[in-house]
Amino acid sequence: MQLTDYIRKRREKKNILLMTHLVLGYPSFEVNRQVIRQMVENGVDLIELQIPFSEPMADGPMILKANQESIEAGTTVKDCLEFAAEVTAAYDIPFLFMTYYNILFKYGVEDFFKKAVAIGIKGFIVPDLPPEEGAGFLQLAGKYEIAPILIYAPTSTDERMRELAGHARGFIYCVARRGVTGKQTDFDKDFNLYMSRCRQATNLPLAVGFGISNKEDVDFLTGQADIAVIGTRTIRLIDEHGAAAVGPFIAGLK
Amino acid sequence: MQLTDYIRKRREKKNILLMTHLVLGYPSFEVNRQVIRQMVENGVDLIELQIPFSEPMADGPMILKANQESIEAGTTVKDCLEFAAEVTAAYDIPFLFMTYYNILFKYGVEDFFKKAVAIGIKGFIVPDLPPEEGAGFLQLAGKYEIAPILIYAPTSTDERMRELAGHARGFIYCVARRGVTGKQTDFDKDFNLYMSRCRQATNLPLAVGFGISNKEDVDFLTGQADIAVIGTRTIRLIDEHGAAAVGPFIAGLK
Amino acid sequence: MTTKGYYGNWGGAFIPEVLHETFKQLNLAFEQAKGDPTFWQEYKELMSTYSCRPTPLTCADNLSDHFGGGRIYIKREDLNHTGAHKANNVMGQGLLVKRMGKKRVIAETGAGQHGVATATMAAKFGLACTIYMGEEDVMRQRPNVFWMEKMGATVVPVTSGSKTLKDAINEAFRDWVSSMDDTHYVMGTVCGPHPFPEMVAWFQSIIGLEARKQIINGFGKLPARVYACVGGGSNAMGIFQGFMDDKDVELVGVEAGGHGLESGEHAARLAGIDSSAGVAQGYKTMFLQNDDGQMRDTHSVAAGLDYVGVSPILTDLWEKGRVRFESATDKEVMAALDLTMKKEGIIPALESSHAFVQAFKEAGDLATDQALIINMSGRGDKDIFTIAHAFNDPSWKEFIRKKGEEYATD
Amino acid sequence: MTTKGYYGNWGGAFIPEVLHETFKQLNLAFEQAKGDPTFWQEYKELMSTYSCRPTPLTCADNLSDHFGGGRIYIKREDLNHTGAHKANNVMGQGLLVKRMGKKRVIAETGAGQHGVATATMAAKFGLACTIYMGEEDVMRQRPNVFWMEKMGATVVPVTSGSKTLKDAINEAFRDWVSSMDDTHYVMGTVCGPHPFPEMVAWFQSIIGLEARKQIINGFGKLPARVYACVGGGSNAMGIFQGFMDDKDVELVGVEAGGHGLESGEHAARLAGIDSSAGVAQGYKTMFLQNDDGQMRDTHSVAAGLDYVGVSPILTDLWEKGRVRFESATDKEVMAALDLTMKKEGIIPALESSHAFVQAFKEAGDLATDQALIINMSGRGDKDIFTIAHAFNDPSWKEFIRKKGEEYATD
Ligand SMILES: Cc1ncc(COP(=O)(O)O)c(C=O)c1O
Ligand SMILES: Cc1ncc(COP(=O)(O)O)c(C=O)c1O
Repeated sequence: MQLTDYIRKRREKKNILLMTHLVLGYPSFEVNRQVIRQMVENGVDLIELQIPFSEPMADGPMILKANQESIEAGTTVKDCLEFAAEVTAAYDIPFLFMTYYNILFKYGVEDFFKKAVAIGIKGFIVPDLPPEEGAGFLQLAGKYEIAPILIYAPTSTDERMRELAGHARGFIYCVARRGVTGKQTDFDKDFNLYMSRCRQATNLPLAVGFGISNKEDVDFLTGQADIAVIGTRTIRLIDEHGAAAVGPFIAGLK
Repeated sequence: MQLTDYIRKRREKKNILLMTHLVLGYPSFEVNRQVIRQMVENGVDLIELQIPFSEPMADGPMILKANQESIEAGTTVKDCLEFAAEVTAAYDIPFLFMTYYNILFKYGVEDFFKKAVAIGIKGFIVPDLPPEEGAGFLQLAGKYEIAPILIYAPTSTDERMRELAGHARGFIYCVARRGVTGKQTDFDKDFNLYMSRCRQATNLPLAVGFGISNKEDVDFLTGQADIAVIGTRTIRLIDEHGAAAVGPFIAGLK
Repeated sequence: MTTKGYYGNWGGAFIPEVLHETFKQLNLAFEQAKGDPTFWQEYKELMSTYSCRPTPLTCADNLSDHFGGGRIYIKREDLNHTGAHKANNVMGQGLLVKRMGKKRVIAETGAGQHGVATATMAAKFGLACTIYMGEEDVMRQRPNVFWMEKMGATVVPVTSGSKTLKDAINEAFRDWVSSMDDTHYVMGTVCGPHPFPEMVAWFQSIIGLEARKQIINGFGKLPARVYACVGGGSNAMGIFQGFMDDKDVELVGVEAGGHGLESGEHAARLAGIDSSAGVAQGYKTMFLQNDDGQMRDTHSVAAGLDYVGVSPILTDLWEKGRVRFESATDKEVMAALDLTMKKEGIIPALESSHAFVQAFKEAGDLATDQALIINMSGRGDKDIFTIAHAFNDPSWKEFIRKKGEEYATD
Repeated sequence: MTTKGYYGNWGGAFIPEVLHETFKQLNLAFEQAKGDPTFWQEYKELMSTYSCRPTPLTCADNLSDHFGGGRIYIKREDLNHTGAHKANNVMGQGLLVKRMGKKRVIAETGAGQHGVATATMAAKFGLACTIYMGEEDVMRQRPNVFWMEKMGATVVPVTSGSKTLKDAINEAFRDWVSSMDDTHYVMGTVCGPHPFPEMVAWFQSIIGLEARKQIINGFGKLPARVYACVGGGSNAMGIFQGFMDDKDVELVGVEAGGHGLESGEHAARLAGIDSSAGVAQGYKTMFLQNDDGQMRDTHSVAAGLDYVGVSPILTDLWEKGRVRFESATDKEVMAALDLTMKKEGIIPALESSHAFVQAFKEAGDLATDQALIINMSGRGDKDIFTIAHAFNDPSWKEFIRKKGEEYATD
């Protein structure tokens, strides 16, 4: 798959890649634009674009608020798709869509894939769509060559991990801990064990997200994971210090 | 019985007698004193002294209030007995005690009779003591020669009236209508029928109370009853215009 | 001269003459109903289709383990329609009213439960309804007032006397002496002139009849003790009657200890020493009164227990030693309520909580193969204003404050 | 890939991966319970000793005569412990929690009835308990919040989204994805990911099983129609299941019409035209959502009906024509509530009153030898603030104003 290849190639040069996340339309598309520019200029390797949904069940308070305010400000799925087309055209790194299944479902799942292909999106992260419910989705992902990013959790058994690996493409998103986005994670012995279980279950690259917020976290992950995912941290940073703070922050992670 | 004789003799000279009522200690014994003087001076024939009780179940709002305020002001049964002794000594008309049974019961029923005899009280009106509950009371009334005044109501059957007549002495207190003290009574055809039923049931003089408030009422009763009872009306009068208003009011009833 | 309506030295019918015929008719209707087996059948049928009888007997495992003595069973009168045992009496009297052909009912109410039950019965039976309620109780039990009115009843706040239950009874009598031709007075407890104590006790006996069967089914034998709170005494008489002939079952009535028996601010007639024999409100019993026979002010956090008199039947059973009387203070009541909510998920009315207090004090004395029954006369929903206030709940206060402001600008 | 948990096109289990094992365990426990006849026995025993099952079926003679058509029967879920059908589900899940050995429960609540029921169950079963409740519902249902807290539960007001039921569900899931090891999420209605719809429907089927027997006993034959309000759909599914195979019994679900279907301010998913198929809160059903798939704000005077989704089982039955859907406006609801209180002395919850509205509209169409059943899912006590406000009751307002002032000076 092209996404996996990209990650592997990039990893030849870097010990760990960075994936960042933002909620489209929050606080505005203009700020999104500035933030993405700074991310790319400071060496981010992949960017997750979250299309806001009114019921972001798996997200914590920070991203929940971003979802809601974006929708309240009038962000539509169409706006998100247009913006995504703009940034994929402007920057040469992979962009992924993260959203909840209802957004695809209401759009029409196949139409959504077609559109994503047209825009140049490389993968989808849909946290409320387990493979049991995603047969059609996975099939279309294959057909349209968009990586369906599946999720491992610390609660996943080895067997479950292997099963998920059979459906996943691109990379595996390893949730660092129980819970929702936006809380601190303890990177301890249990975590190391979890990561080695992940490794054993799949050959795909591993991204680790949930609670990664500083250079120490990233350093800790280096060697265990292929991608460190920075989510809530940048949203908070922008809320507090504006878009301009993102560049230096990203630069400081390496 | 002495009370009956008194009434009969007095009736030889008057077409109808007047009985008035007051609540002892309301608004004060001093006012009671002034009121009684004016009543007697203006020709009242009998006076009912109500010993206040906290639960005057058969009384309407006006007398209820008088009972409560008297008790709140500190009136005791002992005070009432002393005051009664004073007025029976001062005036040569019959005084009766009206009160609820608990006052006698707590005092000791026989002791209460003895005390009443010593004071010179001529009769008792106890509205919550039907003869079924008053065997001991009636026996003591005989023994101490104090008239137990029993009550007829418009709801009493002829048979019940005859039964009550068998226990009553002094006179019968005919309640003019259903209800409690203090409301207007319609003196109509039904009332005439009621009075003739009362007459047929007993040879005792008949007093009529509840709702008699002016000369017309008294005139209406003349010929049908032996005694007109003025209750709530004088209490209201005193509340509104003071004790001095009682004399002219009584004078105006004849 | 008859001793009908007496229980030992207590009871009677001290009624104004104007009600003589009314009581004659009522006695007749009641005697006929008692003699007519279809009446009780009709009553049971009504209570099982309109209310939820038989009410369950719940084994309170957590409380039992907590106190580590006898098994605690709770008779669930709270699950009756309208939320208290008062429904039993009221529905029974409703059937009598139907038989007598009257068109209107009146009632006194303290906690408001009897008022709600009467308003409910009146709605169901198509009767006009007026409820007398002490002004203080109107304040304490506002939700109940609201529901009575919504069910079509007129609620008259009584401002005389101590503005509580006894004054409401007086006012109801004052209404009745003018309205008796078409009106029945639905006395709410086993007090007042005969036949009310006997009648109300008869309707409430359904509680004890059920409870006796249930404890034998559920526990295998009779309980060692049965606890009930005592206001007028109707829920107590209701459950006690099921065990009256079981001499080994100790019956315990719990009165309102208010701020403590020594404080004078309580409503303990039989558990305390402040009462004496008297005659008021139509019957003879032990009253909280002064030496002149004037009734005293009483106090209880529970409006339904805040009463000067007590059932003549209970006074007799107390005198004969068949029922033991205890009292529970307001403070003990709040603690027992709290514990019961947390341990069992059950919210007893403030009245009922008095019975819980005494049972909790004594549960540890029983052996683990013994049982006790608490009669839970009603549920605590009606007491939310009092309970939230007593627990000093800040978010409740804040909520009320905001609502109040909203209504201030109306 | 399995179609387990689907009802026609609806249902499923759209859950975050972190809950995969939790659901596996839950499915297993549920399947075992279903297959074990002693489980249902234990459940029935619990409901008949702790709650008041079987709840009565009341014949509403006055209402029947008023509308002059079919006989109106009312299934009295209001007489359950805690005052609503929610107890059935919660106690059942409580038994499952015991089997799974978990130590804590969480729940969402709208009207607060499910929260109260869950807090109650947690107290009884000795479990820790957290309840998520939309901030708007906290305001609307303050008495329920108070009781939950008194029973030892933590109530968390949810301030995200529309601050109502759907947001409380989201928050409960957010709790669960971190706490699943020792925590069970007690879903309150027949929605959410499989196995919840099936599980809740199973526990609630006790309503319909009883009602079918009762109507045959009491009326001699099956009813022509059965009415139930539909929030998530649990009380409706509960009673409908008793008559599912009786093809001549028409089943009618009544949704919240709010300010009217044309106003956009309602919660009619199946009775209106504003909904479309979607996937949210873990399952696929008809949602009130916009073209992008964003959930819309809903409105109902009844907190328990104010929900964007609806049971996938009901959506299937609607699609197949087995259940007819109607809606009742806030205004119609207040009128039906008023009439029911005055005619029968019964106070339905605002939710339940929706079912009464539709039954009243149609009772006259039935012949006098036909019957209909209204499922009275709960009692209206909890709604006193809303109802008193809606009826603009002056003495209630005055009372609240005074209480508010008292607390203002604190
Ligand atoms: C719930 C409850 N329990 C007890 C009582 C006390 O009355 P009784 O002693 O007649 O049962 C009341 C009276 O209102 C009540 O509402
Ligand atoms: C009394 C009552 N009825 C109905 C409902 C609606 O829920 P469901 O449709 O699941 O019965 C609720 C929900 O809180 C409720 O409390």
